[in-house]
Amino acid sequence: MRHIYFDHASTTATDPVVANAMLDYMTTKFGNPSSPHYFGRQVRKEVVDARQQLADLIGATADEIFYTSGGSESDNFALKGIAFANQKKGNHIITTQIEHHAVLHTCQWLEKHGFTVTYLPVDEFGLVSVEAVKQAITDKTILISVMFANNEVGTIEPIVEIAALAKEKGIYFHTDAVQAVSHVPIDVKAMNIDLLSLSGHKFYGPKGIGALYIRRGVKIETVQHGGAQERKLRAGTENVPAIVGLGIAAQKALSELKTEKNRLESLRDKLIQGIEAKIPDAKLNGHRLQRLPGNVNFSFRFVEGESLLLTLDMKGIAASSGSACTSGSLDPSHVLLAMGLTHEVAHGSLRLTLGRENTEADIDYMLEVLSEIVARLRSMSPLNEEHTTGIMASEGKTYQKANG
Amino acid sequence: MRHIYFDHASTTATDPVVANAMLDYMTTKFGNPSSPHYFGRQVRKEVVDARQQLADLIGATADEIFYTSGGSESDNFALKGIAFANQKKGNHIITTQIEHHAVLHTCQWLEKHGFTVTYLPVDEFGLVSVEAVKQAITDKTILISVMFANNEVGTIEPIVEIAALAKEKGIYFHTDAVQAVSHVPIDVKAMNIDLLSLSGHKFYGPKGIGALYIRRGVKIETVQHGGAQERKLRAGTENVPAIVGLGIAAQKALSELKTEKNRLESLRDKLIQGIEAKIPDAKLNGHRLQRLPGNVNFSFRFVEGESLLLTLDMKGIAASSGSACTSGSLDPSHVLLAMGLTHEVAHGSLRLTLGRENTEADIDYMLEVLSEIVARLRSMSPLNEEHTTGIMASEGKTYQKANG
Amino acid sequence: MGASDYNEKVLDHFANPRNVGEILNADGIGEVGNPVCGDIMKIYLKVENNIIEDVKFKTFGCGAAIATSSMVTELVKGKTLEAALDVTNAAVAEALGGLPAVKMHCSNLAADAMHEAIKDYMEHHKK
Amino acid sequence: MGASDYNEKVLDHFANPRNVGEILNADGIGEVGNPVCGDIMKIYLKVENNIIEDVKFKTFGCGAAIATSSMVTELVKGKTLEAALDVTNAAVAEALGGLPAVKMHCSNLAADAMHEAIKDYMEHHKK
Ligand SMILES: Cc1ncc(COP(=O)(O)O)c(C=O)c1O
Ligand SMILES: Cc1ncc(COP(=O)(O)O)c(C=O)c1O
Repeated sequence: MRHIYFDHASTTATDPVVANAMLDYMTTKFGNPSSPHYFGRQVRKEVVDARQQLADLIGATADEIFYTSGGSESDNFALKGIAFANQKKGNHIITTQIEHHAVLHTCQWLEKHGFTVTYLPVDEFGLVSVEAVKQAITDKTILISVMFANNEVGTIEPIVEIAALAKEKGIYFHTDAVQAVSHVPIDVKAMNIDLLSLSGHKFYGPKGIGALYIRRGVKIETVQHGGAQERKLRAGTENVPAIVGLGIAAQKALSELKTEKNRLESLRDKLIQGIEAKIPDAKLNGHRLQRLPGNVNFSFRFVEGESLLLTLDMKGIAASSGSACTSGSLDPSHVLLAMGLTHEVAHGSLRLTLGRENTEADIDYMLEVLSEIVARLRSMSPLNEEHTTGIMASEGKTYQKANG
Repeated sequence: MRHIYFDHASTTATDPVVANAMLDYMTTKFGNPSSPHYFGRQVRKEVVDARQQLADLIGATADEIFYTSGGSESDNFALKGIAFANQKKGNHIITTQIEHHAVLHTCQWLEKHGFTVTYLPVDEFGLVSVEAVKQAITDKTILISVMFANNEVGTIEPIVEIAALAKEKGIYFHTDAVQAVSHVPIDVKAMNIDLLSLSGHKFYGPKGIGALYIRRGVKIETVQHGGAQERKLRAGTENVPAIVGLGIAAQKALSELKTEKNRLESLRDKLIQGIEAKIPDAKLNGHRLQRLPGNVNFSFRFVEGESLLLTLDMKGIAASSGSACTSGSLDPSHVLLAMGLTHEVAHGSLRLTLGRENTEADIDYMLEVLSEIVARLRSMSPLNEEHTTGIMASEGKTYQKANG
Repeated sequence: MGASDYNEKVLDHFANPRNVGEILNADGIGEVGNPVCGDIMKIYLKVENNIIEDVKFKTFGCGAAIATSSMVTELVKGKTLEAALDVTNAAVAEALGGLPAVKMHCSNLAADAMHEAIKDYMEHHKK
Repeated sequence: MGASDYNEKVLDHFANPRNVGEILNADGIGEVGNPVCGDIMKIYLKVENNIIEDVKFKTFGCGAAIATSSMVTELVKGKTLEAALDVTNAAVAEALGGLPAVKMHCSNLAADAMHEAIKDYMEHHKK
């Protein structure tokens, strides 16, 4: 069966060039870069070079990059590290209702440990209001954390404005850019970002590695205690193969950023327009323009998300409903609810996230398959009596026979 | 140049079988196991199987294994997770002065957050006294954390006795077994261990992955907040390639444990006896019998560790002085100081940790090289006036000429 | 926790659901819904001489919701009302060869909907 | 932060240290030690007509400690005492083409030891 992967926001395949480079650092150049001997020396320079490659992708300097095990750790590190290091200054944190759970659950934990957190609402497009951020600031506010782009609906937040505001008020600004890095241009210096989280496996790099950018001069404490690695801010033997891999992935992402952004945006818009043209009662979730290049998110009235995914899967199409990271839970997406969708409609959301290997042909196939599936599921839905009647007219004979 | 690696306690090469298996899960079977589609399904079973393989190595069940990013995270998770989850019961933790920094620095942080910690001393062999543990217990004690085996001097602690004591008193028992797992037999059930830390790259598995064993029923809270992965106890997209690799490494380690233990013990003893026979004033650090199979640690009077390492490195031999994890700091090893060594002698320690690819020939070469190097460095040492006089007698002519 | 944890039989009932649709002028209609899981099931009965002559369903919900709905209609068709009332949610899950644990409490409600439909019939056809 | 961060020149002075040894009946002896870094350096001088005729060293310490000891002896041999007093720790490090940052403050004390030796000579040969 032909398999089409439309779930790049969940994870991506490691680039073969990245993977092959890693292989070498696993089996041959396997040393610990902290070791004062040949095997340590063999990898020391690579770690330095990779740090620079990653720094280049976001406009940072190499010594502002701190490796972590992924986006979740970066978020935990940023929030807890800033909170505990600046407790004397204040105990108030501002974030939004649509953050990833790595931010939200960390904030909830901090609330149990002496901090107060404001969770700002968003509008129907998933946008945070800069004015609302301004209103929420108190003299106890030490950190504002707003994601660069949302992982479910792809909305790109007004980071530049919020960061400028934070700078003006002398408050640290953190952004979870796990979904944005490599897909949209980011320059932490120009954008006044103090801390930025990223994750390797979201842009064809290795799994199990991420980074936190920490602007020079930011007061933060370590969150993973132990050895003196990462200039004493993050303990644990360096994951050299992954560090090397992340560097290569960053370099490739930077070199392709512009063309890939354009390509994905046009595929994305073709898919959005195609769905809107072919499927009635399809609601685009997220912002139509301030949107990640590869993100498409729709709710189809009267259709439940999992049955949609399941049927797509049977046709070889991999998609997601809500966040892959929140599966294991059965609650509908907190992001869609925050945007004002009802439980029912939130359950019926479909997220398609495009990436490097997707083509026009994939989009055409998807459009063909999707409209059939939605029609079929709607015909089975009790929420859809009117529509059903319409459809049943054509299927009337079957029903008569069964009844007769 | 011939390169001999005697630094296996710092890190090991990833087994090529492990690395090759990982490659496949990076580029082809790259899915997120939480995803409800083909790509997620492709890896779901592997994650389950790998968990079982790892569980088998330590006598646990698969659902008691929680993946982390390595030994440091496992230690942080165990200590903070238990501390915060059991705060109502008590706030006292017992550990030792010779723990890895991942334990010690975590304890120091907990001391700033409402906990009190007793750091037990050790004897000259690095052994913790079971009686001292008993004396330290109060009605506020919620956790005892004693490492299975020390990473610097290789001393194996009386875990079974301490764990039995903890069980009797209804106190959780954690052991940092990063250096012990795969090298000595471990059965968490029979040994009454409640929590155990391990790290993949210490036994030919991948870097950037480890695990915390948490006995079923133990009350612990999550430390890395976010998604619902690892049964909601450790957030972050699963590092599938590393999980698969760790499983294979565990399986191989288990199958080889007995023979490799015997082989390394006899190489170790040959090296220890050789050094003692050939080099005067060489002091074995650690316990002669209760000792990790691959660990050799000596102090050579009047010789400084780094210059010893540097000269060995020039001869192609990779060794370590103190813990590789603490390099970056210039302090002499806290472990050796806790064992009663003076600063000077602690600075002169040499750690040789043997592993899979070491042979008898390596030991022979090492013995030959080491005695020459120690003699040369001693001849340069101002701490060594007497010895120098002895040596200088034979070098007298040079000095006369230089002076004449 | 999605598609991938379903067995073959569940997937078959999901992909080719039996007895899907409505019965016009049904003798009994039952509906159960669980907004948290996002499942709503509606069962239509045609009853003659205490026997379920025909049964249809409409379901908004996940794979398990649709498959259990389909299975329950197969299990009760042709049965007496009393026998149908003996068919439990657990029996439906078992007939499907089991469901993923996470689905057991929340999407496995098709028997309940069928019971509601029988109750509805009984209320309107009290003897 | 060990061996591997040293440049070629440092490694050469470490592996082939110049002027290692003692001077019997030295005119001046200087010793500095830093127990935290584990470095102890001892410098021996032979002075004639205000000129350093010979200089030797003995050092217990890391690679940087040995290399700087070796370099300082090369730098001052044949110099006047005044010129030797102008040789700083920084100048020694520079003559070696630089040292790893972590070594700069703590193992780079050879010039200090040499200055101590000159002071020792001066005290015993006050004019
Ligand atoms: C916005 C956002 N933040 C954080 C994360 C967590 O990243 P990771 O799974 O690599 O820990 C993700 C991805 O799951 C994400 O999309
Ligand atoms: C005893 C001990 N605990 C913890 C660690 C930390 O492990 P990792 O570096 O994999 O985080 C190490 C190794 O450095 C160790 O030897």
